[in-house]
Amino acid sequence: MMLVDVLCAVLLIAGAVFFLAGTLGLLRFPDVYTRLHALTKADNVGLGLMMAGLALQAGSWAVVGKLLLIWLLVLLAGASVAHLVASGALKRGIRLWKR
Amino acid sequence: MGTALTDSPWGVMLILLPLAGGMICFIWPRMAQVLGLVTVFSVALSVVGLAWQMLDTGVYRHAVGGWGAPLGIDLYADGLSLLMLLVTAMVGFAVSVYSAAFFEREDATRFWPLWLFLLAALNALFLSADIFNIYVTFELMGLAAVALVALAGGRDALGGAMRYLLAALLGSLAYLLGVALLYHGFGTVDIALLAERVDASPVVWAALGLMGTGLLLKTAVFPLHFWLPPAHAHAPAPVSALLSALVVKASFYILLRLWLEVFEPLIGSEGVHTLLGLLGAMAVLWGSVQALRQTRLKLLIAYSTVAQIGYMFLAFPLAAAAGVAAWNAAAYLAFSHALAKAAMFLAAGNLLRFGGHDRIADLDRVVQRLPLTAAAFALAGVSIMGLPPSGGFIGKWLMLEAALVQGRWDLVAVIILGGLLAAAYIFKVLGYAFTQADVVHESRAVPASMEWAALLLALGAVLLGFLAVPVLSLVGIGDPFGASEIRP
Amino acid sequence: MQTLYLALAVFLLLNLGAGMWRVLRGPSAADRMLAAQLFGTTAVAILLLLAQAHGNAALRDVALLFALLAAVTAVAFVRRAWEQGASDDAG
Amino acid sequence: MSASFLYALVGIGLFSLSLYGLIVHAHLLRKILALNVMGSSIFLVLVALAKRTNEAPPDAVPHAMVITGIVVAVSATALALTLMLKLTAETGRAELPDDQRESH
Amino acid sequence: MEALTLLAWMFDGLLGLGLLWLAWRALTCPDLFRAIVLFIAFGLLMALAWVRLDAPDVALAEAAIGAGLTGALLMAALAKLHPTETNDNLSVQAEISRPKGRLLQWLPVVALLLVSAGLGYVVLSLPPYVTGLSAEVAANLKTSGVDNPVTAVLLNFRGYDTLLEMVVLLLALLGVWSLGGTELHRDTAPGIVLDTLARVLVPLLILVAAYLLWVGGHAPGGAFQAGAVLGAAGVLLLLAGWRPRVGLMAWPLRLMLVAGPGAFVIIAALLYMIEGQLLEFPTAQAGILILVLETAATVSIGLTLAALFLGGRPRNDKGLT
Repeated sequence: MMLVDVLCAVLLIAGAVFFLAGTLGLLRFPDVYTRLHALTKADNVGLGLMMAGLALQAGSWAVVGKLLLIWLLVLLAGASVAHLVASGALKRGIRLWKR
Repeated sequence: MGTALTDSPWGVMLILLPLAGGMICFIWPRMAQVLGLVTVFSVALSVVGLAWQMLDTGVYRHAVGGWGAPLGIDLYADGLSLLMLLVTAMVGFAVSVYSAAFFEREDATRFWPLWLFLLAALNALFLSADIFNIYVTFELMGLAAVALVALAGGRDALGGAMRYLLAALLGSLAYLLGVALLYHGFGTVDIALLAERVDASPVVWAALGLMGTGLLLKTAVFPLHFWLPPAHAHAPAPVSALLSALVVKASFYILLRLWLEVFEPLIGSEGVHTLLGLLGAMAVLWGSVQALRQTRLKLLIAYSTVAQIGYMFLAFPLAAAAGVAAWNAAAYLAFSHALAKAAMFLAAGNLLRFGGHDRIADLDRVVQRLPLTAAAFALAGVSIMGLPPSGGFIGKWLMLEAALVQGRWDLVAVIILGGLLAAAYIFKVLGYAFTQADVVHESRAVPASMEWAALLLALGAVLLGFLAVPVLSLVGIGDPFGASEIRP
Repeated sequence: MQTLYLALAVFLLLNLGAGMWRVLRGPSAADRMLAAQLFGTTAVAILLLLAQAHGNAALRDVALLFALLAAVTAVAFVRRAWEQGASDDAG
Repeated sequence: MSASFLYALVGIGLFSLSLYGLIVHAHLLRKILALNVMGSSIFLVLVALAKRTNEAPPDAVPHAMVITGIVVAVSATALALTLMLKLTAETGRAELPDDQRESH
Repeated sequence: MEALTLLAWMFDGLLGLGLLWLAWRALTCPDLFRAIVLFIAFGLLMALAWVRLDAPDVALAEAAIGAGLTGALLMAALAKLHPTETNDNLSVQAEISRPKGRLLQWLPVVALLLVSAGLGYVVLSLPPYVTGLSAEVAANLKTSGVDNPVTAVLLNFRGYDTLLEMVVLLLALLGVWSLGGTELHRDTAPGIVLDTLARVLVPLLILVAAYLLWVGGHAPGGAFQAGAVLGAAGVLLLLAGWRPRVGLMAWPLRLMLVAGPGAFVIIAALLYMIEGQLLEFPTAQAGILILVLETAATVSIGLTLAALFLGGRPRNDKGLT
């Protein structure tokens, strides 16, 4: 029991760190494409780690299934929106950032 | 015979019939006009049935869902609600007959479902005993009314509709915050239960402030009247008639109801009536002066509505001592104004159709060319001015009497001055109706049903002058104004 | 455990507040939209943490709705507010 | 004071903010946004004060009222937005036309 | 325990401040697109507030309507408002009309501060613990036909409000249609990504709507939430460039739009004849009748919301205009 709690806590905190990284990237990165990159990190990994942590505490498989579904949906939405925004931005001629 | 009349579910039918009619019109637009007329006629019959029933058994109460307050919603009708329902049915019927000729094919399919939903909202509002349910009926009424105003199209009507929508939504939301406070203060939204539970606490004061302001805005009382003239003047004529005659009265009715029952513990305080009376007096004077200054007929009539609404608010300061008499005067004014103003807007619609414009200066001898319409306008004008023998006269006379008894010379002056100004703006219109204009206009035929609808409403407003006793005894069912009478 | 869930929820809320800066700064509409997208994901995470902390399963349904509908606003942005204008340069 | 009152006070604050926004702004879209915020503020007051049940589950009646209110709000918003677009198409500006203007 | 309360207060405090700040910025920032994004974020935080206030039903409705549909509606309206705006910022500047003079500028601020203070005082003067109507709701829940108190209030105890509210929604659509609607978008081809997204999400949204409808009987959920999710599915389809077949646009569509309020009126009238009171559900059949009503309502709400997003009145002669 103890071990599960510790593992869960580690996963949750790791997830939170990725969220923080995503936000920092959103704030600090120089153009829309690099910011997209930062954002998808938070979506995919941050939420994924948190899900994993919460799944450890879930009482039933149904809850685990729902968590998995939510994660997959966020992945799908995140990926599609990232693609749409990026291609839209390219089409509109927003230039890539060059050092 | 008697049992069939008294046992039928008239009250419920008043709500379900127009709702069903509106929906069928929506599904089957080709039949909209016929269905609309049939529905409005059956609603009018149901009101008569309800009146019959209430004369027999007294007030009407119906617990929707069988739960009863506070858990469920109650429908409730006393004499005051019945009066409003009757006015709605009468004006609604005349306007429907008028509209059948007024709206062309495409517009008719838009008009009828909207009007039937508006009718349902009005009936539901007059029958409701639940302040949250009243909020929902307000929104139903507001959206229907705005969509009806926008039917006219063009920048003036759309601008008027937009202004109206914003004002109506703001009014409803202020009202809703008051409902929220009352519910959390007293654990119910039923008017009768609230009346038992309220006290003069800060919550009730705040609710009065919020709901009062919201309702004053919806009733277009000076200085919150800014939205009314553009909306009422630029709407299609039958819609203007419905709005001026019925829709603004609905929020006044709710204000009166809440004032008499829920906010009863606060009635002793002098400030609020004085303020309401002052606003009413300002409205009478400002609205009348503005009406006199207008060059367009429909705007003149719209400003006249602002003034006539003001009269009803003079009852608030007078009721403290005069009680029932002042409220009776307000109810009578509401009734006669509804008939007269609807007649005036319908007549204006006829003139607009006839001459293609509503410039007062170019009316060009309509008395000879459109005599029925001119007669309708003149007769409605008699009631608006408050000349005997008309409904407006009875209302203003009752009000004047209450003011005289209390020695409120300021209000006496306002009532008389308002009447004189009304005479001025109505004779201004009639004067141009007799004279020849400089330029000759093309004229278009006006269907007879449109002329007769206006004339019958105007005749009704005049006939009300002879019906004071039966009407007031009808209003007395369930003693709606009793609460203030027992006060010292 | 309760404390950790709530602490992380507070942390994520602060994180969300920091991301607000990007909405205000832009510069392009896409940047603002992306920040809103991150808010959606963060809200999903907060809801799931609260679901565990309150022991209320219904909150997972709220999170599910957020996950499902997050895309709708973003797509509305890309298809309406954005594709409408001609291809002009970034501001 | 409990969280219930905290949220109710936030609701009151939002109400005043939205009233200010509604009065001060000329642009219609902004007025519509302000009305939406105002609706939310009232819903917040309704739901927040329903939680004064001391550990027991909150009062469900205001919750139901708020769900009704949310649907009404989205209906009104949709109508207002369409009206705004039509008016803008007529006048070229997403603002209320000047009152009292003589037409034709 | 101590740390837990402190954290809970921190969360609530931050959320409250966030709500106020977002509303303030949404109502004052100069460009409208930014205002809309801030408003969408405001909706997200509102949903969190509903969760903290133990109102999961409201949170579901807010998540579906507030965060999903209103955002899309506003976004589409902004795009139609400035179709020629080629600026990528979409920074549609809406000047704040400042009245002349210091006094006039501060007068409303002072007045509103006074209003806030007064209303705040009133709120704080309310008793700290009351039960409201929860005792009555709990006592009658058994005979209402459902186990979720919010659904019981919406469909049974205050079902009449819900009937009228369904009509309000229909009326909004009637209003939009009678205005002639707005110009429809000529959407470009959706592209493979959007197409796939729609193909995956729409069936899922429909499933989730059905789930919410079903679960509403005993847990948070119900017709409004389900209808809103269905509406979002419709919006996504429309955004992906899908248009309904012209033949479907006439009376079948209208029939489905009125199904919700229509079923309500019919059942209300029938129950009146049988039970003697409007909308009085017989205990034994209450559950099934409520489910029927909710199903019809879900379909109508979903379609109406999608049609409101589409804006224009569908014509059956020339296709879509």
